[in-house]
Amino acid sequence: MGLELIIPILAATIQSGTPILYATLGEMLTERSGVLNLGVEGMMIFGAFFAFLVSYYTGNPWLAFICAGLLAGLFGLAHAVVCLVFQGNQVVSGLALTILGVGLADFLGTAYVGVSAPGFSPFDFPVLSAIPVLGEIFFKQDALVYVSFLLPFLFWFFMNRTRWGLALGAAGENPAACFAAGLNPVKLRWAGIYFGGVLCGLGGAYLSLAYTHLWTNNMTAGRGWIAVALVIFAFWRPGRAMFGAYLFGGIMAFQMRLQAVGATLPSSLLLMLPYALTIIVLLFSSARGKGRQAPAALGVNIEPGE
Amino acid sequence: MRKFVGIVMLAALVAVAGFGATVAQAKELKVGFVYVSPVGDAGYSYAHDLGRQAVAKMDGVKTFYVESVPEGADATRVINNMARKGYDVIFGTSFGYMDPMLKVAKKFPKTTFMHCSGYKTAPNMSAYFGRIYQSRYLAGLVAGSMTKSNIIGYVGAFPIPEVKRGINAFTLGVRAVNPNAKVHVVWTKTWYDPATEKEAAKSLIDIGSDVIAQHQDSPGPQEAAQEAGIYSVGYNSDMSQFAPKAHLTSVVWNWSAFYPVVIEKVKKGEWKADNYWWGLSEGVVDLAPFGKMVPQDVQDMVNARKAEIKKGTFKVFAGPIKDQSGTVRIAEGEVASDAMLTGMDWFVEGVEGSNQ
Amino acid sequence: MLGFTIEKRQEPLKWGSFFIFLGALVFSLGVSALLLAIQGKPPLEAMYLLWDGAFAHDWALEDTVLKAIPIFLCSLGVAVCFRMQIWNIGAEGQYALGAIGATWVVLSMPDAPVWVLMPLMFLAAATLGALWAIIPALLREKMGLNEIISTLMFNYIGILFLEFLVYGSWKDPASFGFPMTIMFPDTAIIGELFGRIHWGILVCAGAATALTVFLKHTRLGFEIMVSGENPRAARYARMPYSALVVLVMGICGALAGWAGLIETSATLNRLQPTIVVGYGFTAIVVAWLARLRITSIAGYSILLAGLRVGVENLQLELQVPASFTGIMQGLILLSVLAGQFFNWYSFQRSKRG
Amino acid sequence: MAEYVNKRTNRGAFAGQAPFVRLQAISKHFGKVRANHEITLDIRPGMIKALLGENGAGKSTLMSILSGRFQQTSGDILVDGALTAFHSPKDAIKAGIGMVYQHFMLVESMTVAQNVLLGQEKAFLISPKEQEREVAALAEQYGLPIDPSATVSSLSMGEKQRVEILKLLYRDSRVLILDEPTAVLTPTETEQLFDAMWRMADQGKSLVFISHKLKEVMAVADEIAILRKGEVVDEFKEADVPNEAVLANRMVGRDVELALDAQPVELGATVLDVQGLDGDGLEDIMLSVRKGEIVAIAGVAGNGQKELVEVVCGLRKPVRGDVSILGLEWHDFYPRPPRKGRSLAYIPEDRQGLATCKFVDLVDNFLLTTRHSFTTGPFLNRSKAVDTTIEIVEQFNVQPGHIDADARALSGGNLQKLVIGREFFRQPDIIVAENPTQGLDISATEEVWQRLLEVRKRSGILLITSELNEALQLADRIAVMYRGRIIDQFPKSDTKKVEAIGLMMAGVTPE
Repeated sequence: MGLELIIPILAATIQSGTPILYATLGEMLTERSGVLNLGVEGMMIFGAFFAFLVSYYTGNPWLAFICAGLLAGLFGLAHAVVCLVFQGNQVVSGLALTILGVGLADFLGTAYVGVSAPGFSPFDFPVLSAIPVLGEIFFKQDALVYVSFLLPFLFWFFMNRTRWGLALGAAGENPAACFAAGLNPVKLRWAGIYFGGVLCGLGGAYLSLAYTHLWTNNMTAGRGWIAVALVIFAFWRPGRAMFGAYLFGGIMAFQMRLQAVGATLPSSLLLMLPYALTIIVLLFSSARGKGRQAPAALGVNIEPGE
Repeated sequence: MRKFVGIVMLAALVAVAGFGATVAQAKELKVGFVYVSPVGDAGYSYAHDLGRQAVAKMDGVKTFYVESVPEGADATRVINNMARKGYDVIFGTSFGYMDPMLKVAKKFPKTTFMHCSGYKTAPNMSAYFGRIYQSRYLAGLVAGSMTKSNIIGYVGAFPIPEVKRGINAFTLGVRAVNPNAKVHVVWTKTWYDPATEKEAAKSLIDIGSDVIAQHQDSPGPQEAAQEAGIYSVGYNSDMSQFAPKAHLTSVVWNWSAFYPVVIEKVKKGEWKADNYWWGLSEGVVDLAPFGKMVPQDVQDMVNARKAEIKKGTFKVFAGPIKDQSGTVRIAEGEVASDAMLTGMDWFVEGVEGSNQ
Repeated sequence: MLGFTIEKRQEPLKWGSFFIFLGALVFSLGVSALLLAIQGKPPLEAMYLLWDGAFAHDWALEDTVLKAIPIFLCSLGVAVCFRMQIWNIGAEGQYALGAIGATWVVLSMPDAPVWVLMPLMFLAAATLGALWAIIPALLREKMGLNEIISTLMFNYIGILFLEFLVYGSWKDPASFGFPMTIMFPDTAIIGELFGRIHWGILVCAGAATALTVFLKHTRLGFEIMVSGENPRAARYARMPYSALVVLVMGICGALAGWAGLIETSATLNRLQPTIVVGYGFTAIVVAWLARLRITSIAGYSILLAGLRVGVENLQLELQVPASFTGIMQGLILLSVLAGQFFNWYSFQRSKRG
Repeated sequence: MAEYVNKRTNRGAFAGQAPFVRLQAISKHFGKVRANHEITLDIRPGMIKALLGENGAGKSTLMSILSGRFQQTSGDILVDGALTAFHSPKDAIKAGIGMVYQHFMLVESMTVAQNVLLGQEKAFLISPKEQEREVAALAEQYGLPIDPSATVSSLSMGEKQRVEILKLLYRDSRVLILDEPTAVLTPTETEQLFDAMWRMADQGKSLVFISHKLKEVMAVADEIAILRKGEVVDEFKEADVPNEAVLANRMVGRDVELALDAQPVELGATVLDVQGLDGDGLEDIMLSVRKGEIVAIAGVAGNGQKELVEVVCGLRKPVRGDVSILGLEWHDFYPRPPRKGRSLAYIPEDRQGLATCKFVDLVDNFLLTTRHSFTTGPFLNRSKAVDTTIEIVEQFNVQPGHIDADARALSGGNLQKLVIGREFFRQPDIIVAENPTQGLDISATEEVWQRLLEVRKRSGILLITSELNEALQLADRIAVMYRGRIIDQFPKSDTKKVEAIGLMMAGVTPE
């Protein structure tokens, strides 16, 4: 394979990794606040649908992008109600959120399948796109990709250099300590769930605004679950999340092109690659072991009156 | 009360006497459709649903449908329920409904069953389909004339005969005008997934394709072609709105040329079990209007071939046709039988890619 | 302050879970009715049609029960795993592997007599299903791999593997290239028992009885209970925790495998990719609604199967999209989760406002 | 044991000042349990107030109310004479009241500075360097040496405690409540803590020192209040503090005679032999226990005792070295489930989390380690187990004795008795008891000690304790652990070494 094929693969890698990156950071934020939310897939599809809907009616993709995030966050708050107010099981509640989100988006969205709405298209980033090879790969993308380049850094900065970020992290590590320090860990977790949901919704919005300008049910196709896996792979660190997301973007882009050049492997086997890779990658990272541990209070509800 | 009933009965008697024939038919005909995917998919089921809507406009006919019915046990149940509810005609629009429908057809001999894309029939069950491959061949002629790189990408849904037949016809069309061109195939294993299908198209573009064709319901590949500044061929309905600059033409279904005809036959009692395989000549399949970039001479050539097909003087799968390995599958002077087309599981020469 | 404080109950509310479920059901029906009303569909009629299509006639009940069989088997297995706090959401893939196992036996010895074929089919389905669950269990215990992720990925891989076989070497040459195996011989088909109900229902009864005895009256069952209540205590008492994880996952895989076998053999009579329709996920909903109790699982399986069947009636009469099932399932599960709070807590009007 | 010298310099300056905080008739009920009843207490500036009482006397509850974690059922809190209500720790912190909990409230993955400033950051954006400088200055001022950039998880218990205190000082707390602060400290660290306390008091802070250790209370406190069964039974000023015996008497409510009859019994076979155990923080451990003796491992918690116990009890694989139990190699002994006879019994410190299941009834909790004695084929004979549980509950005086109640209904002492009864039922040859009386009241402690001494006749006991007194009461031999090593082992009769245990616990090897 020559450079002329590798560059498009890498550029496609960035593009298919981007929705996963948004969602991974979203789930990471929620988990850092101590809540496991398996509803990523549901929130993504919810975001994808509302992004499309808003763009379809207003013709303004930026407005659509923002609305998708805000609404997906609101939808994710169902998880907060169940787990933070009513002490429900976080694993099952997240699953329920996914089932509900996929159903709801499908139910509301049937009428919008087959029409297209304005969205984001790739453009050459001034100056930087002129860099040979790297410019071709990184700076001939759409606006949402450029935004996503900044996200991991912003995430790190928020968690380590702002007082809200530190407080949020404390709610995930030790809610009792957080409480004793005069903070309200339950409120912090509400915030963690909401803003995590916002990011997941943005990831979904990417699919219906930039990746394509179309909507269909189930268009997230398991990306939300890969995001959940990537949070573990990334050891809850945003930089590694970026690496992981592009790894998956790469494998997705790669298996299609393998078919295109005429590989005679059955397509079923090629389509298995991303899922098999998830397991292999997680095994690899857990075998190395010494990574950062999960937030100490992840998945543990804060009981009222304690 | 009794008096009232009496009057009604009297009126009815008069009516029967007066308009005997019409009253016998005034009973509303209930027609059910079973779809494999959501009707909103703008694709295959949507095309059928347009046909259903044409039926719904007919007098004395009421239509119903169930979407997203998985092939198998659920299909049996849904078809069974429709029959039990007294539907007069039931259309099953996916191959996998064949055996379930046959099962139910035996239990409800008075109901008319129509199964799309299969081959089994019964006294009260017909098979029907459209010769979409004829349109595909024509689209292939267009694509073959327009390509410069001699690489054409084809985004395929599932490796099943229906799709492979289309790829073969398309490739025959391409190679008829451009013997050096190759058709590269990528399978997505989806019918409607814009993201995946667009990605598949992009991967074909990356290897140098300058025309993208598709057997997919979503316009994702069209978008990819538009963005890359190359040409595209759509499917199901005219997809020019999604890629005005790229869209050469689309291979389209027109089920409203078929369903009302069947219902009319049922109403008149002329229906009988058969194997309906309609094509260009009956108008069930067609080619969408050409894009502006298609030169007039190409348009003329394609239209001429279309006329020949309609007249029956030209057959798409006429020998000699070789498969990928170079083996002759259809000998010189032979024409592929419908049975062979139904089970077509190999690729013609000029197709690059896995056939599963 | 809201004027309320939350008090923890000393004992869980009597009959609590039943009322909670009723409340959740009413809530979910209410929200879904609202959704329908927004789309301009008559909500009350819709509720009636839902009921009518799922439970109101003999044939409807038959349909519902038929559909409940695979859900019930998967749900039994899921419940056992969840009892041990092993979050196996891979019943879907295990179901697919079970179907593959059974079909493999049929394809390799289509002419074998029924008394050879049937037992071997059950054996193969259980083995492959269990294998598909045991691998994630081992990865969890030996390598520390989160089972939620691994079972989920195994779903995708298993289903694609099924497609690989059916699109590939297992394709029936007479199917005109369509992805399906040959029709099973009569010896490989689970026959009807009464009405359209096949004897797969006896498998359900047998499995449920055996599982109840196993969990309640055997030492291993006791160890599973303890491991679920307190994994640290289980380790303390030197229960073979890892082996138990493998065991419960194996049980779940085998049961889901049987569900795949029954669906393939009894209702489809051949293997097709379309047998995979989300029973594994519905099973999770059922298991949780039943609070992991085997006796309740039967009831909730029928209820959720009825929901799936009834929604088809809704589609026919009101053109409500099929996704309505998902909405109902999600809503019921979320509201039951929230409602279970009242089992252990109560709101008291606070004395100091 | 070292005697403490009170190093306060200007206590006189604070004499007669008005109380800073007054608790007035505070009561607290948890359901039917009455934890505090009509407690009235003054906390004055510049004074160290000791709250003395047994476990369960209500000290921690009272202070949790004062620090805003719980709300009182009735009664008032007056701060500077004004009625104040605390709805959360935030309110208490605002009022200048802070607490160092027994279980540290620290975020392990954050740095010292981040922990100290958590929730108190002045600006939205944070500069770690600035934070660290601030914390370093504060630590300097109060003589609490610490590295502000270190991650908390890497600190020793004493250092973590300093972080907790710094947190309060940073918040300008005027009242610092220390809940059993010395339980996790070495004697040296304890002395450092006391120094810091005196220094803080001299600077005008009010301190509340919660403890049940008489010696420490007498050494450090300016005022002593004794709690019993949720009520204040006595208050003393420093000047009129009576002697230890009287304090003990008031605390327990009867005359205590804790001298036990621990006559040595005849030694039998070696039941536990540890040779050169290494790794997981342990260093070359040599230890053996014979039937008929109690070997106590003394030392401050967190010096490798937990790891050692886990290896011996099969919860952790030995990295290097040999461990043989009842003559079998570790790897041969440990695949086996617990059986009756020829076995090892483990009475862990964590009775609720490790030794029992909270939401399971007493019979099933009894079956936890005895299940193999009630098994026929694959089946479990539960009805037989019910009978045996009833016997054990009676024999070991477990209250309340309803066997179908969940374990969580039992108090710590009763749960411990159930665990001991269960473990003894298997007639083990070796028993590992880990802080078996921690959190128990004196009568329960006495019962547990008696049981251990009795069972010594037929098995060897490895006793792990951070209470020196317990080691001295029960042990035949004592081993002192420090940083994963056994510093020394000696019989209790070696009075010279017994004297030096305190030093050894701090890592000083006597020559």
